[in-house]
Amino acid sequence: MPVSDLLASGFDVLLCIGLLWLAWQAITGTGLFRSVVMFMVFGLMMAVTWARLGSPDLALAEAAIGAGITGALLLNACRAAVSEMRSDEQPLRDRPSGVPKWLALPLSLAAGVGLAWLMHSIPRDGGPTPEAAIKAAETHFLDNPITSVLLDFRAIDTLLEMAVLLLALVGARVLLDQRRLPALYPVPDHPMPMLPSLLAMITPVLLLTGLYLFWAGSHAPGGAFQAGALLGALGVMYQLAGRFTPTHEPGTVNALLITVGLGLFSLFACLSLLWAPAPLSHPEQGAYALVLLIEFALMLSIAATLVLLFVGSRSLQLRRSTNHPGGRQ
Amino acid sequence: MTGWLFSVTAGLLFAIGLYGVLIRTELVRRLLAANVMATAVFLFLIVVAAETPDGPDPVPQAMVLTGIVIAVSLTAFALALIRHFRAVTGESDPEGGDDD
Amino acid sequence: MLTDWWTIALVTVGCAFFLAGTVGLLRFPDVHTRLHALTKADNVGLGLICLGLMIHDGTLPGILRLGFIWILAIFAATVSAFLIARWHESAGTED
Amino acid sequence: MSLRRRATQDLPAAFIIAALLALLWLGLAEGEGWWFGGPAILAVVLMTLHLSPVRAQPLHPLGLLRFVAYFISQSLYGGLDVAGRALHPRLPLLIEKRQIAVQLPDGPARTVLVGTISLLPGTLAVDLEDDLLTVHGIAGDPMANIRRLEKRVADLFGLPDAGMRI
Repeated sequence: MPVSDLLASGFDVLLCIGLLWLAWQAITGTGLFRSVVMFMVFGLMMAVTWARLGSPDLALAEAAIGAGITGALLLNACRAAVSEMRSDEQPLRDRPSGVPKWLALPLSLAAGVGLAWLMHSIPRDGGPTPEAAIKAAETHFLDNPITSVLLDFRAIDTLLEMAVLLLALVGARVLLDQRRLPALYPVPDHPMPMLPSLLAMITPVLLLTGLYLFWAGSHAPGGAFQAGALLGALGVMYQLAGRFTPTHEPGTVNALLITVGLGLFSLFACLSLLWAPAPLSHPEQGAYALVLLIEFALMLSIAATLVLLFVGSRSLQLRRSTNHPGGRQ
Repeated sequence: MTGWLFSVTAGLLFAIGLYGVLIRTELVRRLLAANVMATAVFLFLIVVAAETPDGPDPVPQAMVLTGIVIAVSLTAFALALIRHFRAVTGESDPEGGDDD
Repeated sequence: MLTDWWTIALVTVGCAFFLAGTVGLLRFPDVHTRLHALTKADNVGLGLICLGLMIHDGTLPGILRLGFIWILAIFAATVSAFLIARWHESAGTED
Repeated sequence: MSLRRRATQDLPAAFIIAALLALLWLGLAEGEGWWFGGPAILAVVLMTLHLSPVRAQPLHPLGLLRFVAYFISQSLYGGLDVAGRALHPRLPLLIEKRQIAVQLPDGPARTVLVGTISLLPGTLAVDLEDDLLTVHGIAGDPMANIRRLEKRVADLFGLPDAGMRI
C-alpha cells in the first residue's frame, strides 16, 4: 500500500474514533452544556467525514446546520432550562429510565451491529436507480447531479420538505406563543464592544458567500440548501447580537419570506401541468432560469425559517446600531 | 477498507444514539441522542453512495441533504415542545412526575 | 519539487503551533491564560498552514480564498476571545 | 438626515466593500460568473449598508505597510512565546492585569487595537468600558507592548499619536 493511502486510512481511523468518542461523551456525559458542546464538535467532525466520503455538498450543509444552527438551538435549550426551572428543582435531573442499563447496552449494540451488517451486505453494483440518475445527470441542464435530483428527478421530495419546514415553524410558534414564554435573549441596551465590528465584517462576506453557493449550485457543490443554511446562520448571529428584535406583531416581510419557497414551488407544480403530463416537469425552454428562480425562493425561505425557528417568535425587526448617524428605527 | 470502516462507525453511532434514547430520561439529552441516530443513518446512506461503482450516487446525497434540513427543523420543533411541556408541568422528563 | 517541500514544512510547523496551543489550553491554569494560548498559537498556526497551501495552490483565486479564510478566522477568534474574557471577567472568577 | 448627505457619507465605504467583495468573488468563483457576481456584489453592498452601517476610514499607506510588518513579526513572536511557555515543564507565566485609558478615538481604530492585542505577545484584551481597557498579561512588559501597538494603529489611520496614560 502506498504511503499516501496508509496516511489516508490512518486519518479515517482517527476520524471514526473521534466521532464515536464525541457521540459517547455527548450522550453519557454529565452536564447538559458539556453535552451540547460535544455534540457541536461532533457536527464539525461529521462535516469533515462528509468531505472525506466525497460529498462536499453535505459537508457545507452540515457545517452550517449540524454544528452551527442545531448547536445554537441546543444552547438555547440549555439557557431556557436554567432560566425557566423552578427554584426548588434540581436542574435537569436524569432519572433511571424504564429500561435497565444492562439490557439497553447489548440491545443497542445488537441493533447497531445488525444494521451495519445489513447495510454492508447491500449489493453495491447499484442497480438501476443510481446508474439512471448518474447517466441522466450527464446530459442534464444542471451540472451538479445533486441539484438535478433535488429540483428535477425528485422535486416532489424537495417540495414536501419545504412543507415540513413550514409546518415545524408553525408548530413551534403555536407552542411558544400560547404560553407567552419570556424572551430568552432580552435585547441589550447598548451593544457589546467589538461585536458590531465583527458583524460589519462578516455580514458582506456571508451574504456574498451565500449568493455564491446559490449560484454555484447548478454546477458545483452548493445550492439553495447550503446557501439558505449560511444566511440562516447569519440571521441567528444578528439575533444573538440583539440586532434582530423578536416581536409578536405579524410582519409582512417575514411572512413573505417563509412562504415564498413553498408558494413558488407549488405554483410551478400546478403550472407545469400546462406543458407536461406530470407535475414538476421542466419545460424545454428556460428550464435553467426557472430552476434558479425556484432555488432563490427556496434559499430565502430556508434561511428565514431557520432564523425564526431559532427565535421562536412571530417575526423579527431590524434594529440598526445606535451609534450610526442614520439613527434607530 | 474505507467503506467497511465507516459502515462499522455508523453502526456504532446508531448503537450509541439508541442507548442514549433508552437510558437518558432528560428530554433535551434524549433529543440529542435521537440526532446522533439520525446522523448514523445519514452516514450509512453516504457510505453506500460513495461505493457505487459509477461514482458517488447523487440520489442518497440529495436525500441526506434534505434530511439534514428536516432534522434541524424537527429538533427546533421538539425543543419548542420540551419548553412547552416544562412550562406546563414543571418537569424536565416525562416519566418522573409521579414520585414527588 | 521544491515548492512541495515548502508546503510540507510550513503546514507541519503550522500544525505544531496548533499542537502547542492545545497543550497550553490543557495545561494553563485559568480561562484568561488559556485564551492567550489559543488566540496566539492558532493565529500563527493557521497563518502558516494557509501560507503553505497558497504555495501549493499557486493560482490567484486560491490564494485569495486562503487569505480570506485566514483573516476571517483570526478576526472571529480574537473577537470571541475578547467576548469570552469579558464575560468571564463580569461573571466572577470561578472557572 | 437628507438622502444626499447620507449618500456622500456611505459612498466611500460602499466602494471599499465592493472592491473587497470583488476579490472574494474572484477567489470563490475563480473568475467565472461575473454576470451573477457583479449584481450580487451590488446587492450585498446595499444590504450591508442597510444591516450593518459602516463608515470608511482613510488609511495611511506607509502606516499600513508598517502596521502589517509589525503585526506579522509580532504575531510570530507571540505564537512562539506562548508555545514555548505551554511546552515548558515549569509553565512560566507572569500573570498581571492592568487597566489603561485608550487615547485612540472610538471606531475602527479602537476595533483594530482591541482585535490585535490578543494576537500579540503576552497580552489579552479582557474588557473595554468607555475609554478604559483592561488587559491581561502573561509575559514581558505588556504595557510597553500596548503603547507601541497604539502608536502603530494611530499611524495606520494617520492619527496624531497622543501617547497613553496608565
